[in-house]
Amino acid sequence: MDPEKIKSLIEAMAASDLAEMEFSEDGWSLRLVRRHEGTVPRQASSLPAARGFARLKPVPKPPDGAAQASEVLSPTFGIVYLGPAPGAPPFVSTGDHVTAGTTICILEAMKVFQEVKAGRHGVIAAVTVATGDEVEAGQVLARFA
Amino acid sequence: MDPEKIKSLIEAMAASDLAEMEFSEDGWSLRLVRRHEGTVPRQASSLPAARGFARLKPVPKPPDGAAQASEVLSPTFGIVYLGPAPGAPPFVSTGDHVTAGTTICILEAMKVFQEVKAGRHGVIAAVTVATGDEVEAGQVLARFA
Amino acid sequence: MFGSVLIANRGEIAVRVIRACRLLGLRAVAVHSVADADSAHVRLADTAICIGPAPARQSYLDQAAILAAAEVTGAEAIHPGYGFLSENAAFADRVEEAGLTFIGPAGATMRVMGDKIAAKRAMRAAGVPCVPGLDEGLPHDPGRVIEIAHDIGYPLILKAAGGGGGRGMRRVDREEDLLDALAVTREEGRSAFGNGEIYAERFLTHPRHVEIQVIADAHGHALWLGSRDCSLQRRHQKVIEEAPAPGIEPSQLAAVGERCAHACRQIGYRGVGTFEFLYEDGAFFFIEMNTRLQVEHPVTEMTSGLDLVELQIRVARGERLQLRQDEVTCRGHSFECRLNAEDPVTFKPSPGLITDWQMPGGPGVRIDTHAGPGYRVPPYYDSLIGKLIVHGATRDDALARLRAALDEARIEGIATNLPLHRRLASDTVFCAGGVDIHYLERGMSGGVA
Amino acid sequence: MFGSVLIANRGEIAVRVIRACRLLGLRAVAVHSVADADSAHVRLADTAICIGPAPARQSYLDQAAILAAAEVTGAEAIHPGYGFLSENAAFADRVEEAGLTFIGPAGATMRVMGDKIAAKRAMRAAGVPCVPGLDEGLPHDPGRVIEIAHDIGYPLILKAAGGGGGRGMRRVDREEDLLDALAVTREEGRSAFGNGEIYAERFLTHPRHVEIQVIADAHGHALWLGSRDCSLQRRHQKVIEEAPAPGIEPSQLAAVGERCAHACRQIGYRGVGTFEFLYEDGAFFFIEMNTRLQVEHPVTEMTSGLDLVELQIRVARGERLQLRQDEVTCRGHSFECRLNAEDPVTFKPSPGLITDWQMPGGPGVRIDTHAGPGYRVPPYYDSLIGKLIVHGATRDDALARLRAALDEARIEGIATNLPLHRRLASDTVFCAGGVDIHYLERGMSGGVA
Repeated sequence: MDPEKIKSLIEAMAASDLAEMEFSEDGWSLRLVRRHEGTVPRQASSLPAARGFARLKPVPKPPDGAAQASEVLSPTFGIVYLGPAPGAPPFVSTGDHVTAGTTICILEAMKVFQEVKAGRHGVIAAVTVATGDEVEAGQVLARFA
Repeated sequence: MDPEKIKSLIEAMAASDLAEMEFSEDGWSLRLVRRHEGTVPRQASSLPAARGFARLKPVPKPPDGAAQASEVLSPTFGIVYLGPAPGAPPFVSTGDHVTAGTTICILEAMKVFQEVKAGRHGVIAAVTVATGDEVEAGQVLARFA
Repeated sequence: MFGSVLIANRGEIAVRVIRACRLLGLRAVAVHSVADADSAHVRLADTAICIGPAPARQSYLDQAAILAAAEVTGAEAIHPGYGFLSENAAFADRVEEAGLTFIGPAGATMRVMGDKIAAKRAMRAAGVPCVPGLDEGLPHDPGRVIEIAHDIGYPLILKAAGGGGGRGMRRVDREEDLLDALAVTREEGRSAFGNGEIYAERFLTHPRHVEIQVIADAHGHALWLGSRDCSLQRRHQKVIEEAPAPGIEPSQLAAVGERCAHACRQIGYRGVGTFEFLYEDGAFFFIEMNTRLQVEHPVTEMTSGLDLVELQIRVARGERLQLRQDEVTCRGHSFECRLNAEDPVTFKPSPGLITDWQMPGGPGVRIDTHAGPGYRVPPYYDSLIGKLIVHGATRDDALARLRAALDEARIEGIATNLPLHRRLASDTVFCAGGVDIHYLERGMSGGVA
Repeated sequence: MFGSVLIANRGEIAVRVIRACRLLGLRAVAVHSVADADSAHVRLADTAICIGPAPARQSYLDQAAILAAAEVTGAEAIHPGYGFLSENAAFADRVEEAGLTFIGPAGATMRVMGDKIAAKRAMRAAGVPCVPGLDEGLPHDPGRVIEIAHDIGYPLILKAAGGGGGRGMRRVDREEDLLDALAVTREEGRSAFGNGEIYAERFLTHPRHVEIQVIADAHGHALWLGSRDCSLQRRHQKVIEEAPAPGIEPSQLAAVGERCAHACRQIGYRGVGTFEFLYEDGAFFFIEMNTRLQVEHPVTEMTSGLDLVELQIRVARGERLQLRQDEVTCRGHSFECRLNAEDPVTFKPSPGLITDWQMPGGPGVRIDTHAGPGYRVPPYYDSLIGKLIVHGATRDDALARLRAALDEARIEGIATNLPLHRRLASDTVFCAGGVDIHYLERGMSGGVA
C-alpha cells in the first residue's frame, strides 16, 4: 500500500463530485463516501445499496417507448378503476377504437387518482385487469389488437 | 362468521398450551397469539417467522446419524484449526486410521474452542478444509474412504 | 376497568397503542383489512381479526364490523387512534351503547368540538383567546353582514361551520367582494357539509401553528402538558413538528396552557386532546380542538417524559391523574419528521415494496413505525410510513441530532420525503425557528419546495 | 482541535462513536478487518479503510496498521472504543507521539490505573474507600504475610497486580491454606502477566457491583455523572446494567461520587472513566478504574440526559466542560440488556446469519447496534450484537417497559440470550432490586440459569 497514492485518491475525491469511491490493492481496500452537505438534497436513489443487509429485488420500471407498444402498462403500483364511478360503463371495452390520449382506466394510490391514457391509436384486444385490482408498476392493463 | 364459534376458539386457545392459532372462514380470519408469561422462557426458535418482513434462508442444520456418515460435518459456524497450535502437525491427515472420538480439528467461535471428533472409525480419504477457513454449520470437514 | 383493548386503526399508531397496552398488561386486539394481514400491528397484537377488504370504508371505517370484532374477541374497550373513526361522535356513542369503553371523550363533547361555531363559543366562554370575529353564524341581512365584517376588519375569512381541513373557506380582502363570496361559501357548505351556516373571522396573514396538549381525567382534573409548533405544513398536512414552540415566552405559553386546562374542566373533557392556535404578532387565536391523540404526540412525550398513550388509557379506565401541574416539566427540545411514501419533489404517492430500510439509533433518537425491510406499503391508505423523532438538550442540539439521524436513515424501493426532511433540517430560516404556516409552500429560503 | 476521528474499533461501539462524530461535524474514519467489510460502521463512516485479515491481532489490535490508516486518511484523532486497544497505555503514547490526539486519558494515567496496587494507593490517597487490605504487594517473609492476612481477616482474596477480568485471583478461607495459595497465585501472575506482585484484600461474600461514571476536562474540571449497578454478571461478564444503583441513598452515592471526581482532579485524569466498587452491607469498596468508555454508558445517558461520547470527544478537543456538578441530575431509571449471539442456556457462542431482526421502538426505548436482518455475525470477535436500552419514570416503570420491549424483540437465524433477558426482567428478586454479583450464577430465584 502506498500512502501517497491513497492520499492523492482522497484529494481527487474531494475535488470531484463523486458520491462514492472504492479502491483496493495488495489486500488493502479504501472506501470513500461523500455525505450530502447543507441544503443540497441527496436523492435516495443515487445512494449505493447497503452492503451486508437484506436487499430485495426492486419493482421493475416500465419500459419507455409507449407509442410503439402493443400494450398499455401501469405507470405505478395502485388500484384499478375501469370506469369513472361505481356502476358507470367502463372507459374502454374490447374492440373499442382508441386514439393517443384516450383514458384506459384510473389508478388510485393513497387517495390520489391518476388517469392512464393510451399512448397510440389502435383497437383494444383485451382489458387485462378488473376494477379493484392491485397492479404493479409495469403490469399490463390492456392489449392492442 | 359465527361469533359463537370464534368465542369458543378463543376459549379453546386459553385452555390449551398452544402458542399460536389461525382460523379463517367466509373471508374472515382470526389469529391468536399467546405471549409468554412470568418466568417461562419462550424459545426464540418456537416463534413463527414474521410475515411480511424480510426473511432469509436459515443455515441448514447438520443431519443426525453421524455414526453411519461418510463425512465429518461441522457442528457450527466457526474458524477451523487443523492442529493444536501454529506449526504443530495436524490432528489427522489423509490415509490416517481414526476411531470414534479421534479429534479431527478444532473450531473457534468468539474465542470459544470446540473439538470436532470423528463419529465412527475409518480411514480419512480427505481433509476438505484448511486452518483459518470459515466453515458453515453442516459443511464437510473431512471424508472417510 | 377493562382488561383488553381493540385498536380500531392500522399502521404506526396501531403499533404505538399496542405498546402501551403491553406496558399496562392489557390484552391488545388488532383489527385489520385483507391488505394489512401481514402488517406489524397484526403481528404484535395478542389477537388479530380481519374485518374486511382493503378499502377503508369496508374495513377501518366499518363501524359494525369493528363492533362485531370487539364482541367476538371479548374486547372491553376501543382505542380509535387518529384519523378513521377517531373523531366520529356517533361511533363513540355506539361503542358506549354496546357496553364498551371508548378511549376518548364522550360523544357529546366530540359533537360540540366538531362544530366550529359551537367550539369557538365554548372556548370564548372559558377564556381561551379566539380569532376576532362573531361566535355565531352570519345573518342573512346583507347590511348587517357588511357591518359585522367592518367590525372584524379586512382581510377576513369566511368559514363553513361544518368544514375543516382547509375546505369550505374563502378569504375576502375588500368589502365589495364580501356578499358574492358569502353566497358561494354558503352554497359550498350546504352541498359539501349539509350545513349552510357561515361565520367570519379576521384573516391572519403570517400566523404560526402552535398547539397545546391537554389531558383530563373523569374526576375533573385537567392538565396541559406543553406546547408544540407545527407550522411546517404542505396542503394542511404537517411535515415537521417540534416541542416546545420556539421563541415564545414560557410564561405566555403557561398562561394559554392554563386557559386550555380550564376549558377542559368547563366542558367536562376526558382523555387527551389538543387545542390548536394560530400565533401571530405575539398573540394566540384558537382555531379548533382535536379530541383525540395527535400524530405528533411523541415530541411532547420526549420533552415531558410522560407516556401520553399510557395516560390516555389510564384515564379511560377511570383512574385519577396522579400528576400535579407543577410536576409537568419541559426538558430539552424535540422534533418529529413524518416519513411519507411520496416523491420528495412532486409529492406523488409512492406505495410499493421497501427493499432496504435502515433507521438511525443511539442517544436521543426514537422511531415509531410499522414498516421495515420487505414491507409493502399498500396503496389504500395514507402515505405515512413512520416517524423519526429526536430529542436534544437545546433546540440547536436537537437540530444537530436531527440532521445526523436523517443522514443515517435510508429507505430504498419506494420514494420517500427523506430528501425534503434533510433539506428542511439544514434550512437556515427553519433552523432559526418560528417560520409561519406558509413558509414551506412559499418554497423555503432556497427556492421551490 | 482535530476535525476528523479514526475509530479503532468495530461493532456497535464504532457505530456509536461515528454518530457522535456526525453530531459534532467531525469526519469519521472507520477501520475494519476483511471480515467486517460489509459492517454498519463501514457503511456509516465518511471514509473506511481495511487494515488486515479477520483475526483481531492482525487488524483491530495491530497498532502499526491503525496508525498507518490514520496517516493515509488524514485522521487527526483516534477513538479506541472499549476493549481492543482502549486501555493500552503504549498505544496511547504512540498515538500522541505520531502527533495525533488519543481520545482518552494520558498513557501515564492509564499505566497507574492498570496496576491494581498503584491504583489502589492513588485512590486511598484521594479518599476513595477501598477494600480492607494493604496497598502494596505482599512481602516474601512468610511470617509477615501471615500477620498481614490476620489483620485483613478471612476470607480474603489474593490478586495478581497485573491481573483483571477475573483472572489471577484466588480466595483463601483459612490461615493454613494461605502460603500455598500465595505461591500458586504468584507463579500465575508471573507467567500470565509478567508480574509476580500479589496483594491481599478482604474477600466480600455477597457484594453488589456499583460504579460511578466520571468525566474530566484538560483544565482541572471533573464531574461525576451518576451511578450504575452491574451486579447481574456471568463469568465476570455483565448481562444487564441499570442506572441509578437501586436502594442506595442518593446522599451516599453523592458522597462517593464526589470522592471519585476529587480523585480525577488529583491524578490529572482526562476523559470519561468509571470507578468500579463492590458494595456490601452499606459500604463502598473501590476495585478498579476503567479509563475508557463503558459498554453500559447508555444507561447514564438516559438518566442524565447527557451524551457521554459527545462530551468525551469535546474534552479530548481541549474544550472546557460547561456543566456544573449541580446541573447534573438523574431523571427516572434506565436498564440496558446486552444482546449476545449465544445460546441462552449453555452460553455457547452462536455466530452466523441473522435471518430476521425486529427491534422494539416507541417511547423510552433505545437500540444501539451494528446488526440487522441479513447481517452475518462473524466468529472472530465477541458475541455482543447490540444493546436494548429502556428508560422509565421509576424503576418499576422502566422494568415494565423492559418486559414489553423484550417481548417485542425478535432475532432469528442465530441463538441469542433474549430468552435469558426475558426471564431476568420477570424475576421477582431482580425486580425487587439490589441482587449481588453471584445471583445470576447461583441460578436466580427459579433454578439454574
